[in-house]
Amino acid sequence: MTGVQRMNKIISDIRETARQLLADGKVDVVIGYAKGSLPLKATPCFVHSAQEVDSLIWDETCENNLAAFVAKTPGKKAIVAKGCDSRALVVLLQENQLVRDDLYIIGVSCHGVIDQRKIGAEVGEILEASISDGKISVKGMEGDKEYLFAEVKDATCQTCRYPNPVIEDLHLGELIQVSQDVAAFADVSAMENKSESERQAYFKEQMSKCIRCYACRNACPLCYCQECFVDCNSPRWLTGGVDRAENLLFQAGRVLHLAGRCVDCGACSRACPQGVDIRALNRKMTKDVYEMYNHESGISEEGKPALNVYSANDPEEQFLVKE
Amino acid sequence: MSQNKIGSVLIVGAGIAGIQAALDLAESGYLVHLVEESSAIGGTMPMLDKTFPTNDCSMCILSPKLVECGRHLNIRTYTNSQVVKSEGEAGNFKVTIKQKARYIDLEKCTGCGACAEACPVKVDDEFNQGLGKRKAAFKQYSQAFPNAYGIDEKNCLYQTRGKAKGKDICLKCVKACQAGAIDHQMEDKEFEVEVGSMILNPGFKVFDASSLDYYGYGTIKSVITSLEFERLLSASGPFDGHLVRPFDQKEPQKIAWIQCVGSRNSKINHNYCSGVCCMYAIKEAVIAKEHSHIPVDTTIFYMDMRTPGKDFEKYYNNAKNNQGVNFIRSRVYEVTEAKDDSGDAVIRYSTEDGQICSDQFDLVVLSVGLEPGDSSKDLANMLDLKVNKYGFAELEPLSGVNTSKEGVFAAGAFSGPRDIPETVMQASAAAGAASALLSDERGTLVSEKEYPPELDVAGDVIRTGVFICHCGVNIGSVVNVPSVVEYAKTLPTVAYATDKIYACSQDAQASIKALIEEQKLNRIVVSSCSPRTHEPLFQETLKEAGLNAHLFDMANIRDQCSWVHMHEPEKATEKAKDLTKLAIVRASMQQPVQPIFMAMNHAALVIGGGVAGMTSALSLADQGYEVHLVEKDKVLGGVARRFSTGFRGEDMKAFVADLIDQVSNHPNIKLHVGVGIKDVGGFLGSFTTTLENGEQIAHGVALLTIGGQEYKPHEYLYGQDQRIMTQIEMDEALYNHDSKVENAKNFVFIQCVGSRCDENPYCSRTCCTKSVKLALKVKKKNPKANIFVLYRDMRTYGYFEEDYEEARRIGIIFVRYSENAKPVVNKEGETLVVTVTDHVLDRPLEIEADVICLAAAIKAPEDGRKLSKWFKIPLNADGFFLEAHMKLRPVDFSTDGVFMAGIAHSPKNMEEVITQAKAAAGRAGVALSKDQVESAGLNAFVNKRKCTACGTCEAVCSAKAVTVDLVNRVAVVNDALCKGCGACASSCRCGAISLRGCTNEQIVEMLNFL
Amino acid sequence: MIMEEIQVEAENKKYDPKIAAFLCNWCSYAGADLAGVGRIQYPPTIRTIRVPCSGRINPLYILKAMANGADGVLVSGCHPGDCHYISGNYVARRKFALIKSLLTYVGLEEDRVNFSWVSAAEGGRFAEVVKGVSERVGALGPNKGVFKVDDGGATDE
Amino acid sequence: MKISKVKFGQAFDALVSEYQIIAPVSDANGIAFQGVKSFSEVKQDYLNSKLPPKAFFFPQHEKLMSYKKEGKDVTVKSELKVEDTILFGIRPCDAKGMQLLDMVFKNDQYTDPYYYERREKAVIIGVACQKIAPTCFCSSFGMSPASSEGSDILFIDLGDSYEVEVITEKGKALAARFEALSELTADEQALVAKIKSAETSSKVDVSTTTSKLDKMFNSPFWDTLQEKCIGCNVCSFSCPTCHCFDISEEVRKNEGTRVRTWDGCMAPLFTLHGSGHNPRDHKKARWRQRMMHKFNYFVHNNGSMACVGCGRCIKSCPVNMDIRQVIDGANKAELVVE
Repeated sequence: MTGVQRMNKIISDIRETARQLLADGKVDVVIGYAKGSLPLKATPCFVHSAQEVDSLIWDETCENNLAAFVAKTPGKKAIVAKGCDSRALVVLLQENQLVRDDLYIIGVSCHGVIDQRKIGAEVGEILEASISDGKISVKGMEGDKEYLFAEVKDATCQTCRYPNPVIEDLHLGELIQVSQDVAAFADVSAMENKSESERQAYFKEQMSKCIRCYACRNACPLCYCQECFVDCNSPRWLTGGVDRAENLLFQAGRVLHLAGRCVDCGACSRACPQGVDIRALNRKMTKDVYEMYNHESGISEEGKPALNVYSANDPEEQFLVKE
Repeated sequence: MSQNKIGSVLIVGAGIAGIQAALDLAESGYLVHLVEESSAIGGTMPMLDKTFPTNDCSMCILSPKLVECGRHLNIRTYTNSQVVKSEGEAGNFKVTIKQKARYIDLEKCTGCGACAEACPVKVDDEFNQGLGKRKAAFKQYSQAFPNAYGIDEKNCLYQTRGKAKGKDICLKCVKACQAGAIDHQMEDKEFEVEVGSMILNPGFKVFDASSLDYYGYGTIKSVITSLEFERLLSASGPFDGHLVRPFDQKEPQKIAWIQCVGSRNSKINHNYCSGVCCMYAIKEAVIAKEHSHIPVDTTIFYMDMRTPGKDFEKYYNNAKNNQGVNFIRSRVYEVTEAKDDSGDAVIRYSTEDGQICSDQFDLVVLSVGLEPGDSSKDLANMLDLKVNKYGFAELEPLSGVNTSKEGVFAAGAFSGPRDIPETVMQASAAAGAASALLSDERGTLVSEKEYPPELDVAGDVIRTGVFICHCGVNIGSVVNVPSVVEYAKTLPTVAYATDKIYACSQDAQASIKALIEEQKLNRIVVSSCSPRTHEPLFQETLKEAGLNAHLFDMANIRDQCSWVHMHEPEKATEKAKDLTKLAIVRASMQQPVQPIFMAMNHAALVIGGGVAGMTSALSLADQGYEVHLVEKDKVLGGVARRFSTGFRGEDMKAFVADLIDQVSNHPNIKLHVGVGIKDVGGFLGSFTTTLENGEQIAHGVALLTIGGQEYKPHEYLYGQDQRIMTQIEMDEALYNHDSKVENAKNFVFIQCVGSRCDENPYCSRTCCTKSVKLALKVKKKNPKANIFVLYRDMRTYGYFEEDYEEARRIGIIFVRYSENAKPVVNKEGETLVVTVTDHVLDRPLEIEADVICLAAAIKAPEDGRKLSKWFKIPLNADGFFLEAHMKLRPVDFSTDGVFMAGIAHSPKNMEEVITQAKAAAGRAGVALSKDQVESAGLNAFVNKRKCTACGTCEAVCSAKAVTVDLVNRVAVVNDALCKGCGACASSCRCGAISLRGCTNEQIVEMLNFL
Repeated sequence: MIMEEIQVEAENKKYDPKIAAFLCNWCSYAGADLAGVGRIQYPPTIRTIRVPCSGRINPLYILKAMANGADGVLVSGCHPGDCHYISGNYVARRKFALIKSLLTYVGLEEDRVNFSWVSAAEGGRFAEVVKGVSERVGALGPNKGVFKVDDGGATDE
Repeated sequence: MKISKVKFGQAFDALVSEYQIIAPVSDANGIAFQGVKSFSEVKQDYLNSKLPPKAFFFPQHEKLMSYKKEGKDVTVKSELKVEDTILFGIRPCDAKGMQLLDMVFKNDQYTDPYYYERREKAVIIGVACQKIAPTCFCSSFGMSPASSEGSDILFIDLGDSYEVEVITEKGKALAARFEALSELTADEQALVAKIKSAETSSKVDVSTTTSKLDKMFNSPFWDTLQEKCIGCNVCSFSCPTCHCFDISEEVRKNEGTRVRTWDGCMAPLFTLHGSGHNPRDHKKARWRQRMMHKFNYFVHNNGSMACVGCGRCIKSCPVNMDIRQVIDGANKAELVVE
């Protein structure tokens, strides 16, 4: 089978599965992806009846983490889940946000999603695009270009170690082998190795872009608080100010809340309309948690979020005051 | 026994045993008279730096108990006091106490230390083992209770030179004391108390090493005792925890410990093992390494390394394998001073194989043993108690705590050397025993304070009253108190602010009370000393004025300001203003907090009907509580039914039969025998346990006494030949006159079978003694028998050392083998041959054995895991129950209302099992004595609207007080269990759970005012 | 340039930092008391907030303290294993490690936010810790506003 | 008339001393309107800014006043700061957006001084679009890539020069500062005509939308419409006409400020009452509100739709909710007979 055929098979399997589940009354809704209104964009899609299943698609544009919708969607539901979506589902299950019996997970192995921002930066507004066997042809306002998928794979997906769902009721497509047996954090290490002032300058610049629209938070499957600390009136953790110091306070608070839980799906960064490098912060926490506590979030249902547990031997030298 | 029992108990000695017993009894409804010879309570523990095997800071874990004991309404503490006379009988004693003059009025002294500052006399500080100096006006240690100074009349200039002659010599302290607390005319007094029972725990003294001149103690400066070394390590010691040699301040790089100094020595009538020295030496060696800035080489010279306690072996292995402590099995001949003028000491010793060596050390620490204290002997004399040949009290067999006199109980080192947890266990056991004796009189003598009805301040405009204390000159001489007062007046909510010379004085309290009424104050802030010592005092004043005690906060502008910034008065004043401001902010946001009461079911459930379970059940039943005893076996008695005799020769069969008889006939005990447990739910005060037969038992507390199991050896051909048996089997064979043992000539005992190995890394504690006992039994019956005991370390701790010594004396042969050269058992035809390498002869030894007795390990009970899940209690790595605190809460679980005793906690002998069983019953009795489960109320609470039921709070709560209600999707705090640490609140991402008295709002508002 | 640096250094020395100190009630606060009893002198830079346990310290407190212009933060609790509440400081330890790491990562000067374990017996050590922290925070000069927020708006250095 | 870019540049640079000049610049994040000091900083070839220029009159975060209590004395200080401002390079959609905002902040019932005073002192130089993005749909609203509504002066880029069209009196006064204006050549006239007649290729039919919405409050259309919305504020914050705000008090110690901050109707907090009650407690109600406000209520109140077809919300939406499809959906939705 060619890549296109494989993809089409997955799509038809998704549709068939959805049709069956809905027809049998096993679920009330299937949460998957549909073709978006813009080129290279997919959009979350909620299918309520067997008649609508043909709007479901699957390809490299399916970038949203659908786990973000699951807890808020009432009834029994099926969800099309990539590796990262499934990891988020695991954390949500660990944190009592989901009832496993109400959930049917259609697992799909994922080679990664397209970083359309990168393409947009080169070709301008994208007018048309097509994907075929690992190649992406784009027609843009500033010119046309053809890419290999690997060139425009989202940064998150480049270090992904869990392309296959870690929890699922049904698997579609072939399993993907990943070579990394240990998590790679070259991006974080590179930032760590910069000087204090370089790092400060970098995050100042990033934070000055943030407009506090909270798309990052709302796109995150694990930001499900009834009331986010930024919205809390008493105490006021943050003022209403939108400036880089306040924004950093928000982002720092948020990543601390995600520390040991974040599944590194990259939804926050992709959701950000301003291109703030939010993932840089989450990745740092992910690296620390991995290195200090040998913990990766959402890879097994038995696991617990890293900050919910401790060991008497947890490292402490690096943060205790030097005497 | 007297018919007119009295509901109060006299406790002699206020070390950790006395404090624990006093707290247990006072909390269960008895008036306690606590008599302490020295000027402060605490005993030996405050002198120790860290405690094994957890390396806990001794002072840290003790000090909350000191405070609690010190301010308990029903504990009357008499310091500088001794019991001088006693008459009467169990249930009703009249005791005369003599209290020596302190010369400082406890009522007036604020503990400020001005007297000590002014006192010109410097003498050796006993608390620091003479390594430092103190004044004649002194406090033993800074956290001491009473938090008051005293004058040492033997050294005070006025007392020694002035008073008799009527001359006003010195008296600098009188001038220095702004509180007018010093009264040099104070006189000793004698008074009588009536008590129903007595608990004696006068403690121990350490062996005087100078009496053995070959150790050089007292002549060689670099030879010190282990207790002196503790003070060197201690952060509050004479060198502030800086590890140096006392005489030249040199940082030692090479330190040696010599074990058994004054222990295991029959020549000086110290033929017992002090039990604690091996562990403390290892601990000191490890801590020394951690403590020092430079690498330290540590060596321990020992005969047998005796680490048979819970988790001790692990500690020892860690020291040996990971920390690099050297262990040399040896016999030390002498310690001499190095010839090179370095001040060092040289140890001459012989190793196991007979080589004689010597080595030079910067510091030599003598691991001195424990012996009866001087006052112990007087006390035993006065009360006419039986003592053993060493002078320790002799307890009634298999009683754990009973002295030879009815109604008089003992705890701690009074009856022999023991470590802290054993001491604490005995104290709780003694308290339980006293409580059982006096149960009819519970609650008759205790008092409860009454307060005016509480004012409702809800919705009132906040009017904060601020009181800034001068503390004489302590604060006032550094901080500009009036300017702090003026500043306070400008702050939000402050309706009134003033200064006080001593805010804690009686008249100041009266004035605060009056001002609360006059000025309609509804929040109070006191800026003075530490809330840790004084908060309860001021809160008391609030309550007396009708205000809720929590409408209050303190700023510590003395201990944490004026005293530590003495040379920067301006900055100190600024800081005092800021600290006062923060306290005002916090206080203004305080809300009344009411204690929370929950129902208390007064029945106990005991799980496991062995000796531990039956003993606990009886003790609780005698204390007057209904007890359900559940045993899954068809018969009671547990493993003890298979034992013939106890370690002191007691008839175990008769003992167990008697116990079964007692529990079967006790009106308060309901037996559930032959039935297991299906499920457990609930918490302190209201547990419900479902038995396998469907029966449900409601109970307020649970005691887990499920015993252990004998290791089934898969080594040494066990199971392949009837002549190879475990200790229990051999005991049975001897008891039954089995021909296998009756006719045997050659006996080989192999120790550490399944213990101290990879599979079970701990020591099973009892097997060395058991083997020695069995060997003695055989040898005495058949003197011609050849008996070999193959061992790794002979761990005949305590008085069992006598048996070991006797065994060697009468010709039982002890052969040591090492871990990596274990004995080998072969069967050559019908002959059993044991081969072992003898370390002394350094060659293999072959023994033809008629009987091989294997010292099989004691393993954790199988059911531990189930109970662990049901009761939310932890197990240690070896599967034994893990207590709430290894030192101070040895029978409690971290889950309130659940207690443990016996083998399920860790291997131990019968006497120890009984002590622990009584201790568990004592602790359980404290809980059961309450009408209701009460919590202070400074608990976590949940905002249901914000809660997402994520379970983080539940995961981080060590008290198991928070659970998620998945039906209503909200976290629920169990007020009976919540300890108020706030880990849940700081872990809650959505801000749904917070802590009363320390809310996010309060902290953030304080930060806003920073 | 060098002259300027020297001058800046000299000016920084004159300045007294204000450090928010979160101390656990059972160990570090007691250790601070003990320093007082021993009259061990240390700089008057800390403003203590007493909390029941280091486990009570929400990482947001540290951010908030920095946002409110504290020049430094000191958090101190019982040594691991000594926690009055059994495991409060173990739970806190992971949070502390992460927040410290994160703050350093985003460019907050490493010495601004400090963590230590001080026992009830370590009065001298408490003073040493405060001395060390004060010196290092002092050397950094006032809060430069990586997080500092003033009246709802940021102050840039 | 036209002005050469060189001459305009000189005039521009001269005006810097008198005016705060806001113009499009290129930064790491794309195009943004920022204060500039020289014409050379201005980005010439651009589609439109990432965020709308409304923030210059209606900042995302604005101190309204500050106050302080010392002892018994209370001092209150206004925080309004106004400067003469030129906004250069505003696209017709955004200029129109500004006009719509004027209706909100200055009307017969209320005049917001913070908005109004800044708006009064500002001159808008619009620049017509020559490139049209696939998300642009201004032609749906009777506008075009070169329409002049809302601009005081409209420029059309002719390469080396701009065609200058003075629209208002304010524009006239400013245009008087331009020198060396000249007539357009025939080619240029043709180019201008072409640009002026251009339309966006994307268009939605809004002719019946308002009246349809009148009857749609209880339509099932809203039930599923919002399912994929994550409730962020990207659409509101990137919209040139969205104008909802929150006023809060930032109090510390004895002083405080009153601040106004953008708010967005997609967030549940927007309508949360102090009591805990939330009249729009579901995304369904929030999405209905968004649509009603833009295409119905605003029309009834101000006679115009509150959408200018700039397409920013379409581009920025993290889940690709496309307002064109939503309008379309509403147009086609079945009505529920009540």
